[in-house]
Amino acid sequence: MRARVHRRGAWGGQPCSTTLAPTREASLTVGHSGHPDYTGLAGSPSPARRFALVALIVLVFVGAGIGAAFAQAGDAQAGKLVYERKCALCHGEKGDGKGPAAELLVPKPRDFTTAMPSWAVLPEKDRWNLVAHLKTLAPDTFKEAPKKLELPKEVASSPESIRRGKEMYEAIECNKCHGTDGRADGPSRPELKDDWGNAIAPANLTMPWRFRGGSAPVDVATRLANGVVGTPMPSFIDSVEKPEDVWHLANYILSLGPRTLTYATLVSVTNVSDAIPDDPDAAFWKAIAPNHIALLGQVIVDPRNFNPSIDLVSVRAVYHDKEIAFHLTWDDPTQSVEDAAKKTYADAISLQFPPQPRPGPERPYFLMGDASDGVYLLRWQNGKGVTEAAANGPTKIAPLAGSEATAKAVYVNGQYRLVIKRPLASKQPDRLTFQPAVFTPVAFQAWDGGAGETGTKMSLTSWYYLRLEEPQSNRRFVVPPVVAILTFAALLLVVRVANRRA
Amino acid sequence: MNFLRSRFVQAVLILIAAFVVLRFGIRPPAPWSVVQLYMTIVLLAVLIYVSADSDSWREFVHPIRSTLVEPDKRHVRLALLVVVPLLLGYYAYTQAAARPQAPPELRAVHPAPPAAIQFRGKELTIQGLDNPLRKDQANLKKNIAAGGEIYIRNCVYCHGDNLDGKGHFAYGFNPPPANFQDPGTIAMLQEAYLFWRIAKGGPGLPKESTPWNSAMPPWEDRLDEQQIWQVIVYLYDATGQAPRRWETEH
Amino acid sequence: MRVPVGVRVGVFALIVMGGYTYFANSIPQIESKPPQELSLEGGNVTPAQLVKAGEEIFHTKGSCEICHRIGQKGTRAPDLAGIGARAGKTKPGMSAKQYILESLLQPGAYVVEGYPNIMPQVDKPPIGLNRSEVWALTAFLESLGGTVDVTLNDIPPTVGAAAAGGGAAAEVKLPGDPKAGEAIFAGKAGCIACHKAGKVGASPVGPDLSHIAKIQTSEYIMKKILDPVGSGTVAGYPKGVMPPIFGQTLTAKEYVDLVAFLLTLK
Amino acid sequence: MRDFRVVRQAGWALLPVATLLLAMAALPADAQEAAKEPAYRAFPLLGSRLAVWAIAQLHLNFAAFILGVPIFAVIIEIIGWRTAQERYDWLSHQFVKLTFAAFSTTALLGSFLLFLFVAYYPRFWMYMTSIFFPTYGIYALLFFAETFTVYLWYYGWDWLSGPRKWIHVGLGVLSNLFGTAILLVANSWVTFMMSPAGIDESGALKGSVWAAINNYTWMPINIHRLIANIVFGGTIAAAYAAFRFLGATSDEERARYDWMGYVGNFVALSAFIVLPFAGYYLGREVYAFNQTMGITMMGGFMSWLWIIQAILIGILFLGSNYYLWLGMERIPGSERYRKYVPPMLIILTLGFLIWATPRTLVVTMDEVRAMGGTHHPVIGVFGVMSAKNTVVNLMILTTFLSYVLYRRANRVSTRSWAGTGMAVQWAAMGIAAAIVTYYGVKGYFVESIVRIGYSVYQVEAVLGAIVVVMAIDIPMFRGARSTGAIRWGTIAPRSQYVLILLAVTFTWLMGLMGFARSGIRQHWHVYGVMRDNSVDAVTPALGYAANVITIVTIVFFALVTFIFWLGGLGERGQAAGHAHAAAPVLAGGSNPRR
Repeated sequence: MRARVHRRGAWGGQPCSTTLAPTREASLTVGHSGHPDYTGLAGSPSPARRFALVALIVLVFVGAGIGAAFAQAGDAQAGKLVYERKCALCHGEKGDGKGPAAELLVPKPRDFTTAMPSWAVLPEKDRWNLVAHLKTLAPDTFKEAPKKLELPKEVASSPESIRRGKEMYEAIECNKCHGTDGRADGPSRPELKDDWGNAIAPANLTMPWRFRGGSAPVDVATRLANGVVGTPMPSFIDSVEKPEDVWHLANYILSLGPRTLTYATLVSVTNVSDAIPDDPDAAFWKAIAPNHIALLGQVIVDPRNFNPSIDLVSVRAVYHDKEIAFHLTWDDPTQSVEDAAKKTYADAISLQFPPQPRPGPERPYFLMGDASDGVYLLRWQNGKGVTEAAANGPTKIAPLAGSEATAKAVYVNGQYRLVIKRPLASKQPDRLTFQPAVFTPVAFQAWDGGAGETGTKMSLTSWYYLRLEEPQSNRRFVVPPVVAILTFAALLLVVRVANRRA
Repeated sequence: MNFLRSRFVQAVLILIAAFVVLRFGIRPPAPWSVVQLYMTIVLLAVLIYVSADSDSWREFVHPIRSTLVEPDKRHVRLALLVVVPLLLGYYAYTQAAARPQAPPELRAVHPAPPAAIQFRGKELTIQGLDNPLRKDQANLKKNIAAGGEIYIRNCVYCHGDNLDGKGHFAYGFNPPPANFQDPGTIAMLQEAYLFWRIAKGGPGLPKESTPWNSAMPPWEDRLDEQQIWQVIVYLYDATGQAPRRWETEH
Repeated sequence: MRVPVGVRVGVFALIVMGGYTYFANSIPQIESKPPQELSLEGGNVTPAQLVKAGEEIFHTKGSCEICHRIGQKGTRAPDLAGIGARAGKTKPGMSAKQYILESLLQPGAYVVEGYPNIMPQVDKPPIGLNRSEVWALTAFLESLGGTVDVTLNDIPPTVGAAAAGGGAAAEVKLPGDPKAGEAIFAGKAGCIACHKAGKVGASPVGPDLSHIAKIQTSEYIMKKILDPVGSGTVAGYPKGVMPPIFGQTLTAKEYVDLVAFLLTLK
Repeated sequence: MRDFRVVRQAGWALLPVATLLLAMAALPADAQEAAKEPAYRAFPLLGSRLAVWAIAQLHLNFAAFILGVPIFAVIIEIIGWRTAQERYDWLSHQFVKLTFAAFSTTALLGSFLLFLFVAYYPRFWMYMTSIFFPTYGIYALLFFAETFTVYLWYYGWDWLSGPRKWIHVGLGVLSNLFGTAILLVANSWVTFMMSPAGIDESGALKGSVWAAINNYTWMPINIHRLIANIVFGGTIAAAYAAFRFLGATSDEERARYDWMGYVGNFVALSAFIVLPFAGYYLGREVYAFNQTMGITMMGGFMSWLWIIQAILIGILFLGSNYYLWLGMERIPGSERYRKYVPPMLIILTLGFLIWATPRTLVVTMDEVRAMGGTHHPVIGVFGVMSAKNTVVNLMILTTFLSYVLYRRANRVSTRSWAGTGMAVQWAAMGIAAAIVTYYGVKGYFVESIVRIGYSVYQVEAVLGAIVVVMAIDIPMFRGARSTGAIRWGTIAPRSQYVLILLAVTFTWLMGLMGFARSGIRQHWHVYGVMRDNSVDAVTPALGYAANVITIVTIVFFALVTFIFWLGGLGERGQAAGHAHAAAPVLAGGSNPRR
């Protein structure tokens, strides 16, 4: 099946221009019943800014689970009310993307790729009314009915397909923006701008659970075929050798990372008997299950960080009778050190613990403690290595003398992998001694120096628990037989008593 | 079905059915602590059911006693003597070998507010305090709009643009941000309570509400009194909830 | 073998109570600790505790934030960010500690250029910090960029005597001259453009101040003049109309006189 | 012999009074001297707080018992006197005997408590004295009067019988009046600590002491404690009867104690049904006094305490109904009503489930993520006041239905209008249930302040139904045809364990509520006035409180058992010497006519 696509020009992987090519009549019917169909938009070639915005809004709303075939007529007036209540604060009353929230959001409100939530909570009728209202904001654009674009037949994922996809990935230069391994660290990254001139980051393809357009193969293939309106992401349907290559590409992209991710609630530290390797890429580490921890922007203390660069750190931790080691993996699109000229800072990550174990639930304040109740940090900075530090708040970090921690890091294709080691027991009273089978509070902070993150501009977590598994625990071999024997004895007693009474 | 007439069988079936409903019938799954509590109550009720009169109790005890005593049930008895300890032993094994979970936590939903707070060097009495903006009905609309702006600039990241506590940063914080759409949150509280929570944030919580975990910033550093009241009227307006009023007696 | 009734009943009661006790112990245990009250004098206070207490005073009782900000230049008073480092260099021959103490206790002794001499003595009403509080506040200010080296012995024992004796702020007698204040109300400050005060002024733009001393504390009045926005606006009146410039336009004497006048309006 | 015992016992009781007066005299006379006193001393090993807590709790348990039992003892005596039924007089005497045995222990514990306050919390006690000194004298006087009248009441039982019975009944009433007055005085001290009134900012008394006495929570606590004392007395008396029943050797003895247990439980249950309303009134006054205190109590630090309380109350409900159902078995003709048991049990169980649903959940982080917040969208609906008020009213109504069925178990109405009457009764209950449910559901859709008002309608509906049903029931079954006499003593022994369960649960619950009442003051001796600066200023966690309550409850029951055993020794000795006091024959032939 050949898709009927009308496009102008080729993108060839160049950084985007500010003109939009809105002549794509992208609509596709896909034999995949569980998924909604997508209605593309047609309109005049005028790249009006408002049009693009409205088009996007409509696209998103229509995409939000509504069958194109049943496109209902909405009441624009009713939609206006909903719009004013629910949308105008970001998108502005006129739909020009100049709502009060605009200055803080990245990408800006008009671009729906990350900041826009699903509005599936609104009743379907309201959503249709909204669509009708949005169309009135740029009436010229919607004079013509949308035309359809059809995707080629779906190709199931297979090693061959993925291999073909990888070839295509390089051939059409996805890596220029999305990076060799898809971690959004491509060389063009710093130059990317959306259609209105705002800097915009490419998607990290190893995190499909974050794809706003959906992480099903059909969703990815649609993005590839259609591009993402308003962003530097162009349509690739004509760049690939054969149309079905979009499916191979989609399969390849989806092979880069897991479709969904389960975030950890506890950092389990495995007990090992062998020596712990320093090399973060040693096979040893692959055998340890990672704990995925979500990082969020620090928005409490100025300067705040509303758009954190690092949002995930995967932690593997092991210990033996002398040492504890943390293997941390996180994506950072730029490897950077402190450089005043380029306005970049050292990439950094830190693990936070209370300075001493304490009974009860009380802990220091999660944001690096406060004046009277500080925290203990294991802090690694690119170019400086690991330090032990005490903090009494995010701006009051003091390194501790006589650090016993060591670290080794590697940076490959947009990803840091780091091993931090420390003796299990500390001789100093101001540093935590790790004890097995105890729930120890732990928190994380990370800085992407390349994105200007330093000081309180960071991403962080609130408190989690860390627990060292008991060494060679015999409990599971001792407890069950005891329980069984006791039960048996109790039953026997019951039987005997019953018989004596009978 | 004669089989279902047996009190013993009934008791077992009720317990199993209750467990299935409580464990798997409630979506999203009920916390394990609640399931345990419910099952204890159901167990008590079942015991009362089978023993509420003597006939019923005899009927309930009969199969148990006959299994324990009668010579022709010897094999059943022996089988039970083997199977029950094994089952319990296996259960103990699964418990002992299970990967440890983060321990459950308890966090007071509505911590007790102080009688008065210091707001930017000024003492504000919380008890009995009303939102001054409500007196100014003429400008209420304007204040709500202003509150909306403040909300969208400051609060939306955690509490979400639908005010349901599902903002961008909501998924990673523990405790999760409050859901204002839930009738159990702001609808149960006076506006002065919200003022206290907004002004003092996580660090202002009493100990039982784990202030060290809460990511709510103290907004008194950024918003002035009027702005906080504006956000509050916006919250109620946008969710369609009404604030709790102070009781007029006393 | 018959078990005696007493034993059976006893065991039964124990099981019942054991069940309740087990349940109460199985939920996460929370204690309610009393709020920490720092007893500064006589106790062993670490500098960190002192700084924390001082920070609290800075934000609350000290009312410092009405004029001073940390990391933000105020219109009425200097930015205090880095004061701990700067203080040692401001006045020749004075250590940071001495300078900060002087600024708190005799604010008029040295006024940073470009700012009006309006700061009240912190150990006198209406702020009225006691000796320990001055100690903690000094430690906090030192901690902003410097090292905390202040001890209680650095603070004259006479400090805070007025605060300790007076207690309630209601008894404050301000040294201002109400007559002169009335002239300022009508003249230089131009309050009558918006406010009515007894026979003076008539405009309904701002609230009628004819009985202001009856309904407001002297503290509030003093703050409101200097920080009209931060002190809140009376409901029903437009916000942000009252200009926040009086801290700069009025001299300290004029300011005190104006307050004295307003306090006569009962 | 007997006279000697009187003197000895009276000596025991008067000793504490003397101690009390001495202790007061020992207090430093003026403030100058007081300032030199240390604020606290440390009680060896246990610590002062635990010592005071345990002794106060024990004292309170005993005091509740000796104040509660005489109230219904005198009512039963009056019933016996007016109906000339010997067995009521016997029962009343039994109850007073129980009280009497516990009398001196109460006084002893009270004086010990006083000693603890004076010795270990001298500054606190000094302050309380500065406010309440005039009441101390009244207290001592009342105590003396109470002791005197109870002694006369108990020992004058035989002497003041026959035509002089009215004097005897009068003594009983008088002793109750004195007892209640003592309670009111002691409550004023306790409630002043919770919700001080009548003092100026420095904490000194402003006007008369009356303002300090009549503070926010005084009257609600008076009412709550008075009712709770009756419940408590009833359950303890019933548990005593159960204990005697289980150990009885003859059918006659079993019959007698079965009946006594039934009456004790009936008294407890009747008072228990109104207790939640009194508690609600108290809660409201706490909120009215201080919102912070109210939220600390209900939503904050103590929120889980109410879940435990809910479980205990649920068990009391289930247990009471279960006892009634088991009791119907000894009544011929009750088989007619057996079919109502399963539906009633279902209502009670569902009610219990909702009633015990926590609002603040104990959850792991995984569960929080699965729920999408700390609130559960389904369970959260049951955790709020609307749901709980609704189910507790339905549970009360169900319990009342159980009781109505029990009442008519062996009776068939001979009235011509019986059918209509019953229809009206059912309709009254049905309408009440409908009103309760309607307002319960509607409560989710209105704002809080309106919702709070709904609980009043719900309570009124239930009370209204109770009144209507009883107003019809009493004439309807007057002179009814009997299907057979109650076979006292034939009840299943497990029912007696239920009575013990109820007594243990209620005692434990009293301890828990004592902790709640005292704990909401948090780090204050006198809320907002006198801070607790002792090492024990921390309000302990629930687990610790539960441990203390359990230990105190065990000690209480051990003491009670010991005291009853001592009383029994005397009785046995007497029985050997004299002819046994005429115990009424209950088995067979006695069909209670009411």
